[in-house]
Amino acid sequence: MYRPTHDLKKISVASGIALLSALVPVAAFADDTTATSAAGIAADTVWVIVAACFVMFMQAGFAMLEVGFSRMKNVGTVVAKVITNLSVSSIAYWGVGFGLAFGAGGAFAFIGGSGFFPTFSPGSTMDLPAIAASTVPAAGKWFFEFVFCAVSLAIVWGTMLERTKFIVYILFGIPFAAFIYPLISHQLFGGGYLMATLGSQDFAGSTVVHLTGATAGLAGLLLLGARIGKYEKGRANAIPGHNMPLAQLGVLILWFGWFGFNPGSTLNATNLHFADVVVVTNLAAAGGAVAALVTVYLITKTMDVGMIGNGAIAALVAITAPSGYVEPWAGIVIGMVAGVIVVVGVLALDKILDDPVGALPAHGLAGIWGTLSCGLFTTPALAKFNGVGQGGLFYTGSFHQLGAQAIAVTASFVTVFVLSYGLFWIIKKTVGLRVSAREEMEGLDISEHGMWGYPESFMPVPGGVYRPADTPTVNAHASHEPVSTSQGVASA
Amino acid sequence: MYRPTHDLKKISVASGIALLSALVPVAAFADDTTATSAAGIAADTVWVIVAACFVMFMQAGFAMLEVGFSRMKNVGTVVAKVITNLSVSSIAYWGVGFGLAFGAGGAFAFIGGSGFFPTFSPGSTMDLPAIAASTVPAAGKWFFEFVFCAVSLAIVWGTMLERTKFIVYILFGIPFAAFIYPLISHQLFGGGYLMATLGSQDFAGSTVVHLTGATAGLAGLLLLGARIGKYEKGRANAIPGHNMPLAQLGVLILWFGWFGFNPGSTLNATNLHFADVVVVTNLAAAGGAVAALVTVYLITKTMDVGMIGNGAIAALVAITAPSGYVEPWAGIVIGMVAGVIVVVGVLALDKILDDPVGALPAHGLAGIWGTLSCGLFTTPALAKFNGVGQGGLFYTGSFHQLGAQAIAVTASFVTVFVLSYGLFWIIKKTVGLRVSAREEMEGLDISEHGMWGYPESFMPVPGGVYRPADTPTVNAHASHEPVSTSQGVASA
Amino acid sequence: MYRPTHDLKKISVASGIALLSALVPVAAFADDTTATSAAGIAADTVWVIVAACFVMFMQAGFAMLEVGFSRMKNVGTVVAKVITNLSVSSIAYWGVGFGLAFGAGGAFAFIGGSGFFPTFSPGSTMDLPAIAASTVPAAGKWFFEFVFCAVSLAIVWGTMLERTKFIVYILFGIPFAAFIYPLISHQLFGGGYLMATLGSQDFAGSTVVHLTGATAGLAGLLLLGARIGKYEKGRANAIPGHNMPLAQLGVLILWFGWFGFNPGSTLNATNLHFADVVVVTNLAAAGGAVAALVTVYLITKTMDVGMIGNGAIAALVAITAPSGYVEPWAGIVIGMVAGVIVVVGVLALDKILDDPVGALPAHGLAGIWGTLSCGLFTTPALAKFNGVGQGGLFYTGSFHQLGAQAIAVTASFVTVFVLSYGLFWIIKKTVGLRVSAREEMEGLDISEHGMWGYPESFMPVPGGVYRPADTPTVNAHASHEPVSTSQGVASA
Amino acid sequence: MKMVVAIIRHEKLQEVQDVLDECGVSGVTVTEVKGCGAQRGYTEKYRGAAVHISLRPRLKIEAVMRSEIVNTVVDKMAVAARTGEVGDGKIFILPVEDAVRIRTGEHGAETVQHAERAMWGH
Amino acid sequence: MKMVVAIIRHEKLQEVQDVLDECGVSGVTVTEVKGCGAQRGYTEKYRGAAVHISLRPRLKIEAVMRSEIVNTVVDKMAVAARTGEVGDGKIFILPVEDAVRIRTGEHGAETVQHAERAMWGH
Amino acid sequence: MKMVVAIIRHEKLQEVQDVLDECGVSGVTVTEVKGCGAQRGYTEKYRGAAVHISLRPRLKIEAVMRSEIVNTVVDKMAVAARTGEVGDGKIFILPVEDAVRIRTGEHGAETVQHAERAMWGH
Ligand SMILES: Nc1ncnc2c1ncn2[C@@H]1O[C@H](COP(=O)(O)OP(=O)(O)O)[C@@H](O)[C@H]1O
Ligand SMILES: Nc1ncnc2c1ncn2[C@@H]1O[C@H](COP(=O)(O)OP(=O)(O)O)[C@@H](O)[C@H]1O
Ligand SMILES: Nc1ncnc2c1ncn2[C@@H]1O[C@H](COP(=O)(O)OP(=O)(O)O)[C@@H](O)[C@H]1O
Repeated sequence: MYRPTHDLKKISVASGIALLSALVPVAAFADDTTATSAAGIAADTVWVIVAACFVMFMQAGFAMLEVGFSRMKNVGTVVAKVITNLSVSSIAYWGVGFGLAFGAGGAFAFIGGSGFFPTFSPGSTMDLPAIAASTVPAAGKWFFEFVFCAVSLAIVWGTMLERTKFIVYILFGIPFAAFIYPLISHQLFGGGYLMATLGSQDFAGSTVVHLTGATAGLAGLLLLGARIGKYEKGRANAIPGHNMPLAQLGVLILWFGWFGFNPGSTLNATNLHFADVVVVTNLAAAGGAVAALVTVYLITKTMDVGMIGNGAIAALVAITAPSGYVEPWAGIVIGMVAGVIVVVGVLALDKILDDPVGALPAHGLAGIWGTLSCGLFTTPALAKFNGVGQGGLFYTGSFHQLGAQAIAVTASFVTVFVLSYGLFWIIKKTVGLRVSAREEMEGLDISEHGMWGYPESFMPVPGGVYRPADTPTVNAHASHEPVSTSQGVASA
Repeated sequence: MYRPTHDLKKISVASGIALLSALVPVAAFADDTTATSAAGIAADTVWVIVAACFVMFMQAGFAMLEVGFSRMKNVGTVVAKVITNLSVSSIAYWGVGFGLAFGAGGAFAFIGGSGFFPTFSPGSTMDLPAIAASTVPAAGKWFFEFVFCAVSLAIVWGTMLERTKFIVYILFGIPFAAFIYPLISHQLFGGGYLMATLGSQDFAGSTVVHLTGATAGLAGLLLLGARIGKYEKGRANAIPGHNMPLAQLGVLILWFGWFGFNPGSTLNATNLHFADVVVVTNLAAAGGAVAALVTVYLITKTMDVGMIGNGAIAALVAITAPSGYVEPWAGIVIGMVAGVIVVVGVLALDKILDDPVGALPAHGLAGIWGTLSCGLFTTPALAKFNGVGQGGLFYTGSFHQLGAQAIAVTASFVTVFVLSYGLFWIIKKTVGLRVSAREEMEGLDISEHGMWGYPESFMPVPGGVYRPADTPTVNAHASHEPVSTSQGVASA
Repeated sequence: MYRPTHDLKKISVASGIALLSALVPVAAFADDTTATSAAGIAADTVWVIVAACFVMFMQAGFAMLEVGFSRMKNVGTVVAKVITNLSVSSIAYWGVGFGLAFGAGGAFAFIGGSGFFPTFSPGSTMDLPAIAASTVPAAGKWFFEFVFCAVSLAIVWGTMLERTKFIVYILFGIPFAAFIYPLISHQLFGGGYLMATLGSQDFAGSTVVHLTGATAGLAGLLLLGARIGKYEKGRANAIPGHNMPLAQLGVLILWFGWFGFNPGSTLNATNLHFADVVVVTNLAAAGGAVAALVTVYLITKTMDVGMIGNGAIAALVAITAPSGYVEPWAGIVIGMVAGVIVVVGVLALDKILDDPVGALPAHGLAGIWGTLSCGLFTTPALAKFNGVGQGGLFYTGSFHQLGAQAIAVTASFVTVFVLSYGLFWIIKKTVGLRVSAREEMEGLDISEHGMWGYPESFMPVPGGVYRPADTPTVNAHASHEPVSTSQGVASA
Repeated sequence: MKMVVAIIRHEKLQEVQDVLDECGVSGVTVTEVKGCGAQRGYTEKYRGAAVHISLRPRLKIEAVMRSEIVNTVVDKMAVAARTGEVGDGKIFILPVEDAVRIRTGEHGAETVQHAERAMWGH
Repeated sequence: MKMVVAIIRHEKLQEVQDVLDECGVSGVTVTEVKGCGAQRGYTEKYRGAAVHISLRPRLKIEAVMRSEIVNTVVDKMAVAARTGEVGDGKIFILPVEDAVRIRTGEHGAETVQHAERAMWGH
Repeated sequence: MKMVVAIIRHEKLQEVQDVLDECGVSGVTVTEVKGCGAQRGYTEKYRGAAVHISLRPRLKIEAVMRSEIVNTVVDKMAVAARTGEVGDGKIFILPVEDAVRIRTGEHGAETVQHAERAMWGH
């Protein structure tokens, strides 16, 4: 792949400069530097937009992962939920969330206060103190930060599959995207107290995105309860999902998306740091999958397919915070520890909490570990480069950064848990969180959406044709079973 | 896609250099400015190529969407069709289509006339008047425009699933990619009369790509007729697709791909406009999904999973034309209206036209709405920035632009309908459009492709092994049912 | 995400200009040209990183392709394998492989010798002679080269599906990524004898990646043997995969990923060559799918869905080596020939070798053809541009380049075959390559991973709940059938 | 009572259900089956290899009814399920000694008949 | 011997299996079926169109047992499978003339009973 | 006439079909079923939890034939379907009172036999 041309150009550039040391009109430079930085800004923006698109695509990953871990009667609702949540959060975050997270003004240490319902024009900027150094125009910054919000919201529901009323996704999703997520995002991305004053490090959101999502999911789960049949006579039954290939396709899509998630968080291409982040992210994921495989095999003597994927996800979650702060070897270690955590976590939590996809261990525990790990593995050089906090214990011998990380985790967890619990509690008391037992048995697709996600797996004549009902309504008898859709949402 | 700003910059660069030719050795600057703009050109090109790849990936989105909305007996033919169409259109568009759409010369107001069977070398350019302002080399422009052609062709077939002879895809696909699509593309992208003289705006192809595809699909559908069993005793039966998760995976892939589709249509990164387009596109899709969900729930009291996805698609289709011309708030409005249109459209059209995926409302009606919406929402500033047409009714109070949009829609619809109807008519009279009733009952996979798309769902012993036939041919009795493949294509 | 460095640069740029209004100090130029090339380097790096991400995503393509061509009882193990292999190869290639392939020193004509366990910092470089001309920082180069290694490893297993012990993937994957692949990679990418001295051309790895993977797969297959039931009374039975839609989704993902694979191999964006490679790659794939469709229809009178996809893949494999050296028309020809080769190859090889996905023809034969085709179609100009070898027979009339290509193919095939056969032989003699007959009948998902990939397709009560066993172990009777997981891996 | 077991084509289900409903049979149980008979299957191609598939998809209808009505019902079913092409299927009549309605625990013939039509699928 | 054919709800499988096991029945064969009866199905929506589905998923349990125990077993099964709501299903009793254990080739009633409990699913 | 109901392993289908064909049985109906018996299932792991699965996949073969040939056929089937391991399955013989060929409406035993071999699957 030798490219002489390229070399030649560089040489002649050099010579050109040599020659210049004579005497030149400013115009040329003014113009030239404009052009120059225009190209640099373009490169930064292309990278950040592309990275944001990768992150947006993670929605497909979450959809496939959740579909795979659901039963066939509950798959349509999963994809409907993903699209609906992505949509409501887009609007809520555009209107309110982004301004609260990044806008100048407000009680800035606590929350941002400008840039609501923003409008953009080519190259237009906004007053976003914490990310002002990035040359990316405001539109690019908005989109990048939005897709993070959407990921965090997607994580919430992994714990609540197969029994949640559809309306809940909307009622919780809007305030989450408009307020709860931005609150945490402001603290660690947007220039809030934790980041600016305390120096807590969270490069791409182990805490901001993942722990926040998992914490809200925990709050919801506690109020929602387990699926029917999950716990009997004090024992946990297994409720296998229906499709490992799609679930693991989801894992691979997420892994791919993470190359936008972490490296894109540089909000910059010209300083080339994003390339390092790519490597660290990949090595961590690798370590996590391997460690999870070994761990689950040692504990259960079986190579659980789902666990291998959980290991990769947990490692990606864990490396999210340190990805811009640590060296490759540390990435592997952080990932491996996350892989062990997720396996042990799933096995332990399954006995008490019905978390179908294992979101609590993968996004919660691993998110905590990842955030804390900055306090151990951050190199002083990268802390300086990023201008946030300082080196970790293993380099500095000081517990300072570890402390800052612990505070960030605790503060975020408590805040999100309290707010989410309150919000879910209100929803529970008003429209209710959960479908009826009969609807849950029948499956959410038929009861909430009026049609199965896999019609031919349930309908009498696969591939057949269905005649419209003579009577638009269900006959008396049938009302026993399955509850017709109208009832299904009546309470909403 | 004319970008005056970009030109201006290049001019000033030039002038800068001009000035310099006084005191300094030209070589140096020539070289230096080369280096400078080289970076800018590289950034533009990287963006356009990446965007084009996202658009190419939309083929996977269409494949999954159509697979999900087909019955299990007709899924293999869908994916075979997508790959085959992508392939024949690649070659047809390379040989002929691109030159007709963008090549200089020809009766240019009507059609382009050069650049057939192009060859490319590093950084090589072609004479493409309408997109000359873009610094992207000819190869990049070709690929970007080609993937649009492939999307338009993919849209055609949504209306014709589950009963069309495979050969038809090829016989129609080649002339469509070589001539029909380029004709419209030339008018609104390539510098034809509608764009250059009339000033009709279609930033990324609500009309050029989507309405064109849907119109051809309508023509084909009228000649093809409904699937067996769809209409009985004057009533429309439901023929549910088999897989909502894959269908909605398709929607998410398309949503992702649209971030190449619309923002890539700037054919430029350095002016940073593409970042704004990303935001507008995303907000519109969000509005469409939400509006469709609400509309379908209000009308049918059920939250139809497919409709939510259709809403997002319709909104993306609608925002395609205005995406480079409108502000975020307008994007939401345009998307929401599209979401309502698609739901009402599907419910209404299903009574008379058997359109399995709802392509007519999602790409046709929404495409018309989107194109017209420029006449309402285009901001004068962006009209000026893009150098096409002027501001919309809500800003200028003038109906002028709305008129220009209406003419573009009408002209395109009529042209494509007439040409496509004629072409399908010829195919019908010669090889025939439709498989036999028996083949349709048996499913296209087995009758046209010799094997089911999901063998284990149809074969006697799932996971089993199949012995080769003692006799290569089917025995007498069997000929009653399913028609052997050879017959299946005999008429071809 | 605060980036002081970046600010500093901007400030100094500004000041640089300020200063200039006087009479310019060299510093300013240094700074300015830094900025200039900084933008160019950023553009190069963004492109290479994005391209590498596309290539990483090909893992999802291979996963879906193999899932689709496997039976339902063997799908979970496929995705588990893909994730596990991606992981172990990440670590092995980071630790050892990359240094052997590209690191300076060592017996360089034979193997590289530095850069093991590399660490990266923003913009940091390494001594990588063969790819020194690329301005991409070392981290970007590592990641790009790694994803190629991962693709090569993924190809190995296509021939060995549905009967291989899971542990084998790990035991073979590590040395393959650490040594076997790097050996070939060094010869044709890394500056080894074949490339540097002999001038053999392999732009993106028809030989390095694809032939290497397929050759290892052949070695493994010979030692592993066919699936139970494949060959009876000297006749080949058909063992259809279960899911054409997923298999062809895989093909579309791979096609998409190839736009990173070939064009990314320029390791450069500023020279704009990558745009040409995109076009050539796409046209070749198109030619391959069309040729395969025609060929399989002529031979078997049926339009086999899988074969159409195989045709596209084979063409992409074939164009990989010449993609940077040939013109569009040649790309179509090369692709078409590959499409014919793969169909004839599959039909012929199926009689003797049980290769479920057709990896041997698609990656092996097509890889050979593609590498040789450089010797026919390479244009002298592009050979010069790339600085490797010379023009092909059709341009130069000389067989020289064709000879160089033939040597490269032969040397690579022999080397990989010998090493892989030896390695698989050792594994066979120690832990064994193959699961027991009973496990193979039961399926690898249940016997190796303890749970089916599609539980509801096998479990008694779809959508049901499963009570934990009263006794953790299997009762006596059951041991007859299916072998419990512990036994399944006992020998490992 | 008798159990009528009918092997029919998918597309005939509704017609057969209608017959049973008219005749006052209380219900129907439908199973997806594969079958071979006079109509011997067909040859497929998989990656070029000709494959002989002996079994084709059919639906099995099981309906238990009072002995009195069985002959009428069977003849009507045969008409309803007929296309006249090989592969139409078979109907078998098996004796049933007793029937129980699980919901109530009632035994006997009245558990397998109903008064007003159910209008299944309408 | 008799063959007991029961159409039950999915969620009752384990209970029914337990009954059969207790009673010493040697095994059970379970089939996924669809059925309609007094409980007539329900209306669905697909893209807005109301669709009437007459058949709903059920499990068919077939167990062959000695004639002596059949009445007890059937009554116990009915209790085990009952929810009291329409749709609980039916149990039918058919005569069986002989049974063979394939593994051994033995004929007769002892092939369909077992001594110690199998504890299926426990 | 008799209906022979056999529960067999998937891999034995072809052999059993061949036996029936040889014996001149007009056709076969095959159903995918799950079963438990002496062979009690097995333990699986799902995310670490041990799960006991009592039922395993089998094929149910239903073939109606003339009473004269039933004993021969059953014995041959038992041999054809045998592996000797627990789980081979059972064969049951049920009386059939009449059979109808839907295509023609004919009744009686000749509807369930055929003259020349069908060579199903060959
Ligand atoms: N003797 C039999 N026992 C059980 N099922 C049978 C028998 N004969 C036919 N069948 C079933 O009836 C179906 C149709 O029978 P077939 O002989 O193919 O058509 P026809 O009844 O029109 O001659 C077969 O697919 C099979 O499922
Ligand atoms: N006469 C019958 N023959 C065969 N199966 C029947 C018959 N009647 C009912 N069934 C089966 O029993 C199931 C439940 O019966 P149904 O009448 O709906 O409820 P219930 O028995 O509580 O009145 C039906 O879905 C059907 O599968
Ligand atoms: N009494 C029975 N009634 C119905 N089916 C039975 C009965 N006993 C066994 N079976 C079926 O036969 C299959 C194999 O029987 P099993 O007892 O496990 O093996 P074997 O017959 O070799 O002892 C079971 O899975 C079940 O489907």
